Amino acid sequence: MATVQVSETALSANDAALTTEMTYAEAIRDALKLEMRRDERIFLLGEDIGIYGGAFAVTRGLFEEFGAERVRDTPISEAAIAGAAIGAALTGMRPVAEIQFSDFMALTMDQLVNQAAKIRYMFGGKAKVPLVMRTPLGSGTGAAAQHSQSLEAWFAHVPGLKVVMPSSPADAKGLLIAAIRDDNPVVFFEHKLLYRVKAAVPTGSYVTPLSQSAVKRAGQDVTVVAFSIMVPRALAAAQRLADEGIDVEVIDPRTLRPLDDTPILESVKKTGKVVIVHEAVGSGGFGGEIAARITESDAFHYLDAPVRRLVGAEVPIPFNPNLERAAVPQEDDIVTAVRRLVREGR
Amino acid sequence: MATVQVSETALSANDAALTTEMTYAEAIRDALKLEMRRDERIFLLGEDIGIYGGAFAVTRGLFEEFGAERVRDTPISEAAIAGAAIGAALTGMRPVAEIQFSDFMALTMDQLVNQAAKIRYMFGGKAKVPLVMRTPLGSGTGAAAQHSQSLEAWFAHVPGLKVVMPSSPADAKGLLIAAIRDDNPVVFFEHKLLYRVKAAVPTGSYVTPLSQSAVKRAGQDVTVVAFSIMVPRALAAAQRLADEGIDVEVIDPRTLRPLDDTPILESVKKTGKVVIVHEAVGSGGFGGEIAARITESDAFHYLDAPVRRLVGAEVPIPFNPNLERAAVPQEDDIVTAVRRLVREGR
Amino acid sequence: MSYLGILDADLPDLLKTMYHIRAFEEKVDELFMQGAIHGTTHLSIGEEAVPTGALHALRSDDYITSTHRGHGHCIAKGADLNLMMAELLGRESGYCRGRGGSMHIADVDAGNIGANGIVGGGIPIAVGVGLSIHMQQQARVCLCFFGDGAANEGTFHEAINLCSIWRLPVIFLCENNQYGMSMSAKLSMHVASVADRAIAYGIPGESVDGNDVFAVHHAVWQAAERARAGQGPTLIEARTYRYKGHSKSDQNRYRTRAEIDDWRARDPIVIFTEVVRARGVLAPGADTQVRANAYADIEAAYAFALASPEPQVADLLEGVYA
Amino acid sequence: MSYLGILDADLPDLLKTMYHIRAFEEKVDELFMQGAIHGTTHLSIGEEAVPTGALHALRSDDYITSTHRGHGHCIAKGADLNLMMAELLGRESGYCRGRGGSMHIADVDAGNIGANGIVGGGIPIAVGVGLSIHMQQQARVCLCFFGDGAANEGTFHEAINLCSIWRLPVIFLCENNQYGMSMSAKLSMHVASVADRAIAYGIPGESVDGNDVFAVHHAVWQAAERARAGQGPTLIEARTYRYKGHSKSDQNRYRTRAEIDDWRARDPIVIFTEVVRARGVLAPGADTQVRANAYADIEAAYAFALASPEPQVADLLEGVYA
Ligand SMILES: Cc1ncc(C[n+]2csc(CCOP(=O)(O)OP(=O)(O)O)c2C)c(N)n1
Ligand SMILES: Cc1ncc(C[n+]2csc(CCOP(=O)(O)OP(=O)(O)O)c2C)c(N)n1
Ligand SMILES: [Mg+2]
Ligand SMILES: [Mg+2]
Repeated sequence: MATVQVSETALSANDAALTTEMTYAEAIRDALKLEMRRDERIFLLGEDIGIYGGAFAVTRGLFEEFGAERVRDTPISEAAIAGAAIGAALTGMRPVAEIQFSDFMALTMDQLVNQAAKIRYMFGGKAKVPLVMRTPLGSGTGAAAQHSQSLEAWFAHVPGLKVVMPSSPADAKGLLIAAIRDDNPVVFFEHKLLYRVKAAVPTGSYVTPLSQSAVKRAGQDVTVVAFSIMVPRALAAAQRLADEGIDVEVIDPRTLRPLDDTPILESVKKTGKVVIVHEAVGSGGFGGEIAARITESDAFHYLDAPVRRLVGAEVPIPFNPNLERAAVPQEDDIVTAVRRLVREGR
Repeated sequence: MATVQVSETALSANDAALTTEMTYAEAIRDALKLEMRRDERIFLLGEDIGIYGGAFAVTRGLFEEFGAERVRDTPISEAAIAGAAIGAALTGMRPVAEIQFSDFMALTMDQLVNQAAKIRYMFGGKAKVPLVMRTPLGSGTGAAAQHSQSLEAWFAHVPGLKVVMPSSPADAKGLLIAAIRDDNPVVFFEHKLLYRVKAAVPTGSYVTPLSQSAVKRAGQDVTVVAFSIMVPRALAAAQRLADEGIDVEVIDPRTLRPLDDTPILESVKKTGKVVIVHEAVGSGGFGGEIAARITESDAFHYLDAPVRRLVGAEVPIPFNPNLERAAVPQEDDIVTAVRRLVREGR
Repeated sequence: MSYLGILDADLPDLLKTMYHIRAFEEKVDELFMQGAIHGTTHLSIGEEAVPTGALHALRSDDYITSTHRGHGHCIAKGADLNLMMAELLGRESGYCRGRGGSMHIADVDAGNIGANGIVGGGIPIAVGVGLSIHMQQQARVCLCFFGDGAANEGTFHEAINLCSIWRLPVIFLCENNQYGMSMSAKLSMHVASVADRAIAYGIPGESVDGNDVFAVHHAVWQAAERARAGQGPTLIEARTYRYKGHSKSDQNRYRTRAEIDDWRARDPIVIFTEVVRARGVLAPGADTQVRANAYADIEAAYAFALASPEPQVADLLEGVYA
Repeated sequence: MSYLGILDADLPDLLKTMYHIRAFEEKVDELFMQGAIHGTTHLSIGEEAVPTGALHALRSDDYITSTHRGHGHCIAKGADLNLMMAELLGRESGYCRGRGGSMHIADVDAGNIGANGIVGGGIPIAVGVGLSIHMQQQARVCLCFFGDGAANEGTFHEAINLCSIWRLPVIFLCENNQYGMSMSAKLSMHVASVADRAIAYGIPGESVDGNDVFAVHHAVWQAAERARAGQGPTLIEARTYRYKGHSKSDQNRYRTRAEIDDWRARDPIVIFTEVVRARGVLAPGADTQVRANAYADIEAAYAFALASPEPQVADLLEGVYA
C-alpha cells in the first residue's frame, strides 16, 4: 500500500435495508471485512488471528482474503501488540488489535491506559489514536479464574478510552464499524457466550453510533439496565415476567464510556424502580456508576424503591460448572430480583 | 537467615500509649522498621528504595539498618517485582514491594490481579499470598498524566485483593502494620501530598484493623464520605461549615476492599444527606460503589436529597498547575458542595 | 549401574512416569470428547520426556512453576493422580477443590507452585521462589517450565534478568514444542534457539533434545548443581512436539501431517523404552506391564474422581481470603 | 570535505545543537531551582552527543520516540525552542498547550512521537511506527530512544522481538548513562553492554562512545541504511553520562564525585569543539559565538514562554477525545 485508499461508497446506509441471519461472531467478521475493503489503512493484529482464524474463530477467512500483511499474527506479546497498534494509529494507520481473552488486557494496561488513552490530551489535542482493541470477556465456558473475567469497569474509568459492549449480532456489527471509524482508542468487549447467538443483521455497511443507549424492550413497571450477555438474559426474564403482569423496560447502554445516561434516567423516572444487572463482580463494578448516575440526578426523586444491583459474586470465577453458574446472574435470578423489587416497592 | 525468627513481644499494644509527632512518610517508615525488626521474613523490594531511599524518601535509612538483602533495589521491571513478591510470599516470606508511582501498577496488573489475587481461590484455598504493594497515588505535584492518577477503583474491583488508603500519619502506620500482618495481597495506596503532613502518631507497634471505616468527625447534618487526601480536605471544609452552622460528619472508609459500609449507612440514616468525595475520575470511580451501597440499602429510605458525588474531572491530569488543581476536588469545592446539598435538601 | 547419569534401577520408574503422563492425557482427551470435562485443556502427549527427565534431576523438596500445559509437570513432580483427575472433573476432592481445573492445578506445600493460565505468568513467580530459597538459605532450586511462545512475553525478560543479577537458584526450562498455539517458533522469534537468549543475561544456555529423557535430565541436573552452588540461573531449551492440537478448539490448520508424522517417528516413550530394553533392567515384556499398570492407575483415578462429590454451591464464596 | 562521515559544513550546526541542548537544560535547571517550573524534570547535560549525532544521521521526515529525559532528542529533531520552553512553563503556546509538560513534549506531525513518562513505554510504540512505515511503503525509519534502565522492562524484549521478526525499520538507541535513577547499569544487568542483547533477537548490536558525535552518527547512519534497505532493526548502545541528578529530588547518594569528574573530563561538547577547531571550519573564536548565540536563543525562548498566556481553566475538559 503506497498510497492509502479510502472508498467512501461503502459508507452509504442504503445497503442496510436487507438483513441476513448470522451469529454475533459472523457479524463481527462481517464488520471487519467490510471495513477492511473500504479502507486500506485498517489492519488486524493479534495472536493466532491468521490461518488459525482466532481462538474463537472470529477472524476466520480474513487472512485468506486480506493476506498476512493486513491480518498479522503476532508472537505472544500483549504489551507489544497494544504498543504496535498505538504507534501505527499515531502515524496514519487504523489498527484493530485482538487480545485473545480480555483477562490478558491486564498485560496491556500501561500501553492502553498510560499511553493510548492519554496521548491526545497530553499532547495538547495534537495527535489522535484511532485504534480498536477487540477482546472477549465473560464466564460460562469453564475456563476458570484467569480466562473468565469481566473487567469492563477498569476501562470505563479511564478518560480518553471508549468502551463498547454489544449484546446482539446487529449491534456488534454496527458498533464495531463505528468503533473502527472513531478517531479514539476503543475497547470492544465481545462476550464469549454470545459468539454463537444468531439473529437478523442488516446487510452491508452501517454504523450504530457509539454512546447511544438503546431501549431493548419498552415497559412501564420496572427498569432493568443490562449490557452484554445480560441483555438477552434480561429480555428472556422480561418475557417471563410479562406473563405475571410485570412490564419490564430493558435498557442497554452499549457504550459504557462515554455513557449516554439519559435513556436510563428517563426510564427510571417512568417506572420508579430499577435493577442493574451485570456479570462483573459487584464491588467496584460499573453497576455502581449507573446507580450513582440515577441517584445523583433528579430521577432520584422518582424512585419508589432502593436501587437494586444484581451482579457477579465477590469471587474469582471458579472452574466447577455449578459454582461457575452460581457466580454470575442467570435469567432466573433476574426474574426473582425484579419480582421481589416490584412486590417490595412501596 | 537460616531459620525464620518472629518476635511476638513487639505485638503488645501497650507501647502505643505514647505519641510522637511525625509525618505520614515517617509513620510509614516507622511501621516498616518495627515490622522488619519483629519478623525476619519481611523484606522490601522495589526501585531505588536502598541507598537512594525511595523516590519519596519513605524507605530512607532502612537500607542502612537492614542491609541489601532485606531492602532490595530492583531493576526497572515492575511485573517482575510483583511476581517476585508473589513467589516469595507463596513460599514463606512476607514481601513488601514498592511501586514507585501507582500509575506503574498498570504494568503489574497481570501479576497482581490474575496471579496474586486469584491464587488462593484457584488453588482451592490451599495457598496464601501475604504481600503488600505500597505505592503513591494522586495529583498535585505537577507530574502530569502518567504520574498523577488515582486508580484505586481498579483494585477495589478485584476479589482476593485488599485495598487500603490511609489519610493520616497514625492511620498510615497502624494500617500498614495490619497490612503486613495480613495473609492476603494488600495494595497500600499512599498519597504523595500527604507524605509531608505531620501529626501525632502512637509510639511503638500497633495495629489499625483493615476493613474498619472510621468516623473522622462526628456531625448531625450531612455525611461526607472521603478517603486519602480528601479526608483532611473534608475535615478542613467541615471546620469552615461549622461556622455556618452546618454540622458535617466525615467518614473515612480507609479500606476500600473489603469495604466496611456499616458506619457509612448509619451516618446517612442519621443525616439524610451525603456527599462522596474522591480525587479519582468520577465515572467508574469508587464513589459509585459507595453511592450504590447507600441506595440499595435501607439507608435509601432516610435520604432526603440525591446522593452527591464530588469527584475528579473526566480528564487525564494536566501539567499546568491551574488546570491540575481544577481537575480534582479542593477544600472550597467540598464546602460549596455540602452547602448546596444542605440548602437544596427538601 | 547407570547410563548417561541415570541409575538403571530408576529406569522402570521413569518409564512409569512417562506412561502415567500419556495415559492421563489420553483419558482427559477422551473425557473432553465425551463432554464429560468442562472447559478446555492442553495436552502434552509427545512431550513426556521433558518433565520426566527434568524432575528426575531434582530433589523432592525442590519447587516447580508450571504452565497451562502442566499435567505432565504435575505428574512427574509426584502428584496424586486421583486428586489430579478429581480436579479435572471439578470435584471437591481435587487438588483445588474443583475451583481451579486443568489450568490451575497446584500443590504448593509439595513444591508445585501451580499451573498457570497466563502464558509467561509463572516466570516472575519463579523468581520469587528462587529469592525465597536464597533468603532462607535453603539448598532447594526452583524449576520454571514455560513454552516457546512464552519466551516472547515481557515477563520472560524481566524475570530472567532479575534472577541473573541476584544469582538465584532458578532453572528456566523452555519446552519448545515448535508452536505457540498456531504460531511457529521459527516465525515468532528470529533466533535458532530460545537458549540463545541466555547471552542477553550472561547466564548459561543450552538446547537439548526434549524427546530424550537422558539429555533433559543431564542438562537440568547440571543447572541444579550450579544453582545449589550459588552460581545462579540457567536457561535450557528442550526441543519437543505436541501431537494433539493446542487445545480443544484446534483444527490443526497451521501444520502438516508430514511434520507430525516425523515427530511421531521419534516418540519419546519409544526411544526411552529401547534404552530400558537395552539395559536389561526389566524382564522381557515387563515394559508392557508397566504400561498396562499405568493405564490402570489412570482408570482408578477416574473412578476415584467420579465417586467424589462436587463442591457445594453454598461454599461459593469460601476461600477467597486467608 | 568531511570527517568520519560528517560534512565539515555541518559541524557548526551540530555544535549549535549541542549548545542549544546544554543551554536549554541549564535554563530549566535554574528555573526549577527558582520554583518557576512546576513538577519535576530530567536533564540531559553531559549526554548531548547522543541525540546530536543520531538525528544528524536521519532525514527530517524520519520519526523518533523519546523518553522522560527527552529535551535533547526534541531539540536535535529540530523542535521550536520557544514552543518547548512554553510547554515547560505550562503555557497555552507550548507544544502540548501546557497539558503535557517536560515529560510529554511531542510533535507527531513533525515526526516526534513524544517523550514518555513511563520507562520503556515508548519502545512498543516505536514498533507501531515502524509497522506503519512498512505498511505504507515509506522510506522512513523510526529512531527509538530509551535508557539503560528501560532495557530491563518487558516492553524492551517484546518490542525488539516483534521488530526483528517483521524486519521493521526501527533503530533502538539505548542511552546508557550508567544509571537507571540510582541503580548502576552494572548491577541491573549481568551483561557488559546492552548491545549484547541484540543476539537474543538475531539483529545487529553495537556499543559506541556516546560522548562522541561521530561515533553515534556513524552507528545510527549504518542502522538507518539497513532499515531503509528492508534489513530490519538494529540495537545500539551509546555510553554516556548525566552530570546532574536523576531528577529534581536526587541527592546523589549512589555515585562518587570522582566518577562524575572522570566523565566531565570527557565532556562531549569539549571533545566536539576540538574537532571543529581542528577542521578549521569556523574562524578562530567563532565557536564561542555559536555558544553565545545558543544561550541567547534559550533566553529568547524563555521570554517567549513568559509572555505566553496560561491555559484557561474553562478549557480543562477540552482535547480528551478526537
Ligand atoms: C498472556 C496470554 N496470552 C495468550 C494466551 C492464550 N494462549 C494460551 S496457550 C498459548 C500458546 C502458548 O504457547 P507456548 O508458550 O509455546 O506453550 P504451548 O502451548 O506450546 O505449550 C496461547 C497463545 C494466554 N493464555 N495467556
Ligand atoms: C515504568 C516506570 N518505572 C519507573 C519509573 C520511575 N523512573 C523514571 S526515570 C527512571 C530511571 C530510568 O532509567 P533509564 O532508563 O536508564 O533512563 P535515564 O533516567 O537514565 O535517562 C525511573 C526508575 C517510571 N517513570 N516508569
Ligand atoms: Mg509451544
Ligand atoms: Mg540511565
